[in-house]
Amino acid sequence: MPKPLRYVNAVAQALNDAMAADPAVMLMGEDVAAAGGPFKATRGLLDAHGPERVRDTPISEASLVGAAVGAALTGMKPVVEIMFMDFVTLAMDAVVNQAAKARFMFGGQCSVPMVLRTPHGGGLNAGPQHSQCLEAWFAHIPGLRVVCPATVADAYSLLRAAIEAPDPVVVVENKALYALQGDIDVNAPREVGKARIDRAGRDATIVTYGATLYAARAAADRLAAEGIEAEIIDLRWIQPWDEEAVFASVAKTHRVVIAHEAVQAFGVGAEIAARIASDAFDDLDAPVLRVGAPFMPIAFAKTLEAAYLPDADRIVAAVKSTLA
Amino acid sequence: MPKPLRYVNAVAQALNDAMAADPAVMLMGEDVAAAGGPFKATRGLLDAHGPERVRDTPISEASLVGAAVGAALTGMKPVVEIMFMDFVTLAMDAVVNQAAKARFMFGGQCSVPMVLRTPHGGGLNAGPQHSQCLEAWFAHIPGLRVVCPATVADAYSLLRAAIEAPDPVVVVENKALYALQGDIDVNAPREVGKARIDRAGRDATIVTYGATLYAARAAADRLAAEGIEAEIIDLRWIQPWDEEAVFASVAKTHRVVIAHEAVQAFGVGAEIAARIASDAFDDLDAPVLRVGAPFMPIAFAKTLEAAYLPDADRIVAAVKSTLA
Amino acid sequence: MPSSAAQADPIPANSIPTDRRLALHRTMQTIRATETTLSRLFADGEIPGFIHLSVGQEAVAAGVVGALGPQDSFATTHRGHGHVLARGVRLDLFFKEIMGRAGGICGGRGGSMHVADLSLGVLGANGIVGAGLPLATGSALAHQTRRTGGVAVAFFGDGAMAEGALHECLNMAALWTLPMVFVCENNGWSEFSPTSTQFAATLDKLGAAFGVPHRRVDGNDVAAVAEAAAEVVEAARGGGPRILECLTTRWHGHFEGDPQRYRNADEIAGLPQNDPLRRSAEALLAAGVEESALAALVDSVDAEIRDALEAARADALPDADAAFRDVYTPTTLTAGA
Amino acid sequence: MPSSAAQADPIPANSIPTDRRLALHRTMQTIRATETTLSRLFADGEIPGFIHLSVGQEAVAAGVVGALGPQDSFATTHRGHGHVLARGVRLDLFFKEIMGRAGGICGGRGGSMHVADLSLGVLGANGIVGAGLPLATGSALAHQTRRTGGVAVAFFGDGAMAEGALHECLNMAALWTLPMVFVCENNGWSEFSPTSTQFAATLDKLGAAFGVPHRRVDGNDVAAVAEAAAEVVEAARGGGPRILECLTTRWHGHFEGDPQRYRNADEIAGLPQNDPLRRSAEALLAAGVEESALAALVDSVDAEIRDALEAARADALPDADAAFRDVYTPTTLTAGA
Ligand SMILES: Cc1ncc(C[n+]2csc(CCOP(=O)(O)OP(=O)(O)O)c2C)c(N)n1
Ligand SMILES: Cc1ncc(C[n+]2csc(CCOP(=O)(O)OP(=O)(O)O)c2C)c(N)n1
Ligand SMILES: [Mg+2]
Ligand SMILES: [Mg+2]
Repeated sequence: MPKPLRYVNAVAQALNDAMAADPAVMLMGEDVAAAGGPFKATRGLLDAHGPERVRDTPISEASLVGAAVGAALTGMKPVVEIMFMDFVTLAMDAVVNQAAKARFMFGGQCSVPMVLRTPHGGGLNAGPQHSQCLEAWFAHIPGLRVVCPATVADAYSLLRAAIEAPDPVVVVENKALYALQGDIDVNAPREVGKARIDRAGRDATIVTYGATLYAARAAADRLAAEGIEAEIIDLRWIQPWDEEAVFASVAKTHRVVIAHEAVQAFGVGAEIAARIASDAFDDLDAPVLRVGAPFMPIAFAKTLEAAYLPDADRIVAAVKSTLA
Repeated sequence: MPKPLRYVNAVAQALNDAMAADPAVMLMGEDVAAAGGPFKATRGLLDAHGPERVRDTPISEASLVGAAVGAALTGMKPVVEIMFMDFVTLAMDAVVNQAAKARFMFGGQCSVPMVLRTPHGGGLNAGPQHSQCLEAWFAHIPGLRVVCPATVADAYSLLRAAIEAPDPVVVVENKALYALQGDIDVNAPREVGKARIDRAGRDATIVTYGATLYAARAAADRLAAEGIEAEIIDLRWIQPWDEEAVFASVAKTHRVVIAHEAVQAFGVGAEIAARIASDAFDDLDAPVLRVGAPFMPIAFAKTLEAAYLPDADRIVAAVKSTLA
Repeated sequence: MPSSAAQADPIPANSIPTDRRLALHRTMQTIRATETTLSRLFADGEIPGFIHLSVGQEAVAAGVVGALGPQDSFATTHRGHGHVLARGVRLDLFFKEIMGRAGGICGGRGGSMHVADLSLGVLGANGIVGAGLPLATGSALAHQTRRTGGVAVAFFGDGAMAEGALHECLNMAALWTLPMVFVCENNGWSEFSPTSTQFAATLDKLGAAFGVPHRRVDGNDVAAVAEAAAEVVEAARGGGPRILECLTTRWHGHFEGDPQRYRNADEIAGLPQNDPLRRSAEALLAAGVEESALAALVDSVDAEIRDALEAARADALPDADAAFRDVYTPTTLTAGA
Repeated sequence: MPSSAAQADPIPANSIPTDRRLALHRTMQTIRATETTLSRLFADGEIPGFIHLSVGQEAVAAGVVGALGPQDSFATTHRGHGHVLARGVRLDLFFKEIMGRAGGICGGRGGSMHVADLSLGVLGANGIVGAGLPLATGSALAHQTRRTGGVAVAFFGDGAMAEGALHECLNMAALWTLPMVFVCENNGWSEFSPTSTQFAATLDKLGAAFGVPHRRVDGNDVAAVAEAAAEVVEAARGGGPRILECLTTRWHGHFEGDPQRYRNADEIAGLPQNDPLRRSAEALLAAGVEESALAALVDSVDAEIRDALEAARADALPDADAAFRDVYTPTTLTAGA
């Protein structure tokens, strides 16, 4: 039995194993090489794979991601790190106008096999420009895939899947999970678009992803104590998301709450809720409820951040309200 | 009676009148001054207001919008033009991390009275990087307001409202509407967040905004010929959107279709649908349906663009399906 | 830090052999005749969307692209027809693309602003000003890391110099000694504005700031461009990035249909005096090429274009379902919807 | 184009009168003592999030901000405490902010990375490297257009030089002759990497490329900074943008808690030899200031900090409902939800 790893080490191991398996894989980012990454997600990789394949870059997010696209079009499989998801605002052209569209707009001549890894999320009092969850932006863009691993096992397997996937993938980690411990299975299937039933239940479905999985688990425990069996779906992939798994669960429970850390309005949960309201309308016995962040920037102060982040209380209340 | 104006001239007149009314209003953008704007939306303004207040800028979208934020924090009310909405990908940091958050994160010390005008939309065969509808991104960001005027009258009044609003507003025009003719009322109320009932009806509600309003009207005409009276709500404001108007209509018709030109998945319609599915669930007699662009980039070729854009056929079909 | 190109011993432009000059001339003629044909087609409503033509700039495309080897790559701009044609894209596939036909090189999905031919290392025209710079930087990085021996070229206009991407990419290319050439097509115009009102720096000084050697050539003298391009491309292959600034002229509007009210009539009238085609033809005649040979070349190019255009007109419009299949690459990884 | 600052006749640094030097010294002492206090508070868990301290860089803040008039404005960086303190932000409001209390200058919503005081023309610290450059450019544009007579300063680090924003803003400032000073705090480090491995150009050459005059000063000599800042700020007021590059030293880690394994022990050990506080104190003593006066100054600053800290500790944590009300400005325009 292997020792449990931290989430951040599972990321490093996925990168290492992917680089060992395929010489086209390379890493680029700010302080990812000599310093082993600002969150240590690339520790040891410079020594293992050398300075050509593990590159410290200047603070030039826009061109860094653009260069990854160019490298991907010239035979490499770059994995770029954007230190905080908030900084991806500087690189949206490269992601959206170049990486996402190249295959389509060039008539299928090429693929753009690149990965953009970036941490989102609060809980560290990192303030309004270092905590945002912007995954809904990417999910809206045809040509991109978006994945958000919530467990240590998925931090490994889904990153391997993202690197192996032929098209650009945005891998959203949650920085509050980096210290989480767990096991990985290097032979686990590497799937795109498959959700995971985290907990089976019959009374209501909680659809979630990322760090909110843990709030959902706490909520389910508390609901169970009151005799309510909630099913938890860890979506994992946001684009494409696993409609089959979600609809199957709703068909069983007839009640659904979608919970995520991102701002609720116009967030990922909106699409899931909208699809349920159109495609599974007849299965519903109650309004489709969402639990997400309120419509305000995330603030620095402890009280404000704590009030902001969706938690088990709000999930419990929402589930009960679907059962009321 | 004033002569009818084109949409693009209504924009120019709103800018002119706002500049005449308030010396703090200034314009910045690529070729907005000497050339009168790439779409002629700023024609005549350089002569009327001089080169300090109407500035041609270099091709530097990121810093151009950032400079507008700095100017807004120093007493000006800048209106910046981004030539195509696709290029706003270069300026997301300034909009999202700076403009949207400054008031909140500085504890309410200041406002950021600026406007970012930009055209979205297809219909001109402008291809995958000159046609995108990205308004859902901005609607997801607390601190921003987003408006999408569909009529000539609104092109004037809502732009005036946006300039008068104390916080940053993204004004999304549709380039296919620039040649549209209509009347303006310079004294019309300048409201934030108010939708407009474009057509009253009792059988189903069509919620729409932007150029898709015209597809909705065509659809409503065809439905009326079959005895189906559709109510059309022109949302106008996407952030904040007029919940009251939408819920009131759904309470009346019990059926709703949301139609827009943007990609359907994770688009603006998802949020509206999700809110209806939660807050107006008991009013619904049918699934909430959406009509938006398919999950692919918009292509250049005529056949491809025509197949891509949501049209009256699809809206008619969706409305009928809610009545089936 | 790359050594200074100024110290390299330039091949004199007039040392280019006549058959090579004839080949360059033919490339330019192909570009000119294609662009002129497109201008007419556009006016006649046979081309959807908008197109930016490179009439007057043919020598840059012929000279620079002609200096590249098969392993090399480049990213171009909204005004990229010439570069793609010079690289030898199949003319029928090119016309079909610009006209939005199913058989276009990009299936009619990209059109003029997105012509690409990955099989030839053409990473695409681009609708985003400046976006080709990082693409080429990354391509050069791949050449270096994969040891392909290739060089990547970024074409960009003088207006694009104002984008931060230039700064960021000059820096990365210099830091990493990338095999890359920055080719500026300086036609003096940034859309409807003279670039002199838009950009305060000069490319030679910017290059000097980053330690990237800069050469400026008469971009309407194809032999001069070819010689300079050969030199900088080979220098970049081993010695790190180079800048080649080509002074040239935009004859048409920014896009077709642009009435160019912002432009001085004298300037427009004077353009033909600096016609790269005429100058090349004169040089060829002086080198002993027969007038009739040049006329035959024109005819032969025209015939090729006629055939390509005919094929394009006969081609079907693209089918939406087929297009949808190229949003993602088919993969054996279990995929969702 | 602005005239070259190199031709200006500099006020010799030693001509600064002693009372002015004492004021500068006091500012530096306030910054040093505040940062040192914050370091301790952070280690003790009294400060949430992360903080970047400017210990070793006090002379830049004191010298540059001291040269500004009341109408001037500036945008600063993630390492911005010193600038804001030098501008005279109320110390209690400052401590409350960094500690996330309700009474903080920003209501505890921004913390260290977003300290702002609009009443003093402080457009905020910034969590986005390079983002202060366009903010200051726009602020300068507003000064120019509104004829306030004000100058806007952009503080940025040496690592930030790699962002395209520097290029774009140098260009806009030069084109429009904006009243703006680009102040680079060059401490040699870009997070955990020496900036020499990250940036291939130098600021003097970049300035020259855009025609923006550049001055480099010993950023640990407060008198030199003050003199140079006075000169460039006044030059910028009428004559367009200037660059002031201050060579300085970062004593602490990139953020508090950074073990700095990437840093040579000798380099760290050598830092105090170039301590701007010690150098300033020595100059004051040489100018006849009594040792006891300096000791009294230290005590008085410490007392101020003690009071501010006490007030901060006594302050409540912020209330979420109150915060929500500042997402938008109340307006009479009919507003939705
Ligand atoms: C990011 C971005 N900004 C603006 C535009 C609109 N635009 C297209 S071409 C152009 C001018 C480019 O000038 P230059 O780089 O000199 O190229 P030229 O047209 O002269 O070949 C502009 C502003 C764009 N396509 N992309
Ligand atoms: C856009 C962006 N990229 C990266 C970061 C992370 N980061 C914060 S400070 C820093 C280094 C900045 O170096 P420098 O500009 O020299 O400032 P210093 O820390 O030395 O004061 C980096 C990379 C960031 N905050 N914003
Ligand atoms: Mg040009
Ligand atoms: Mg530094």
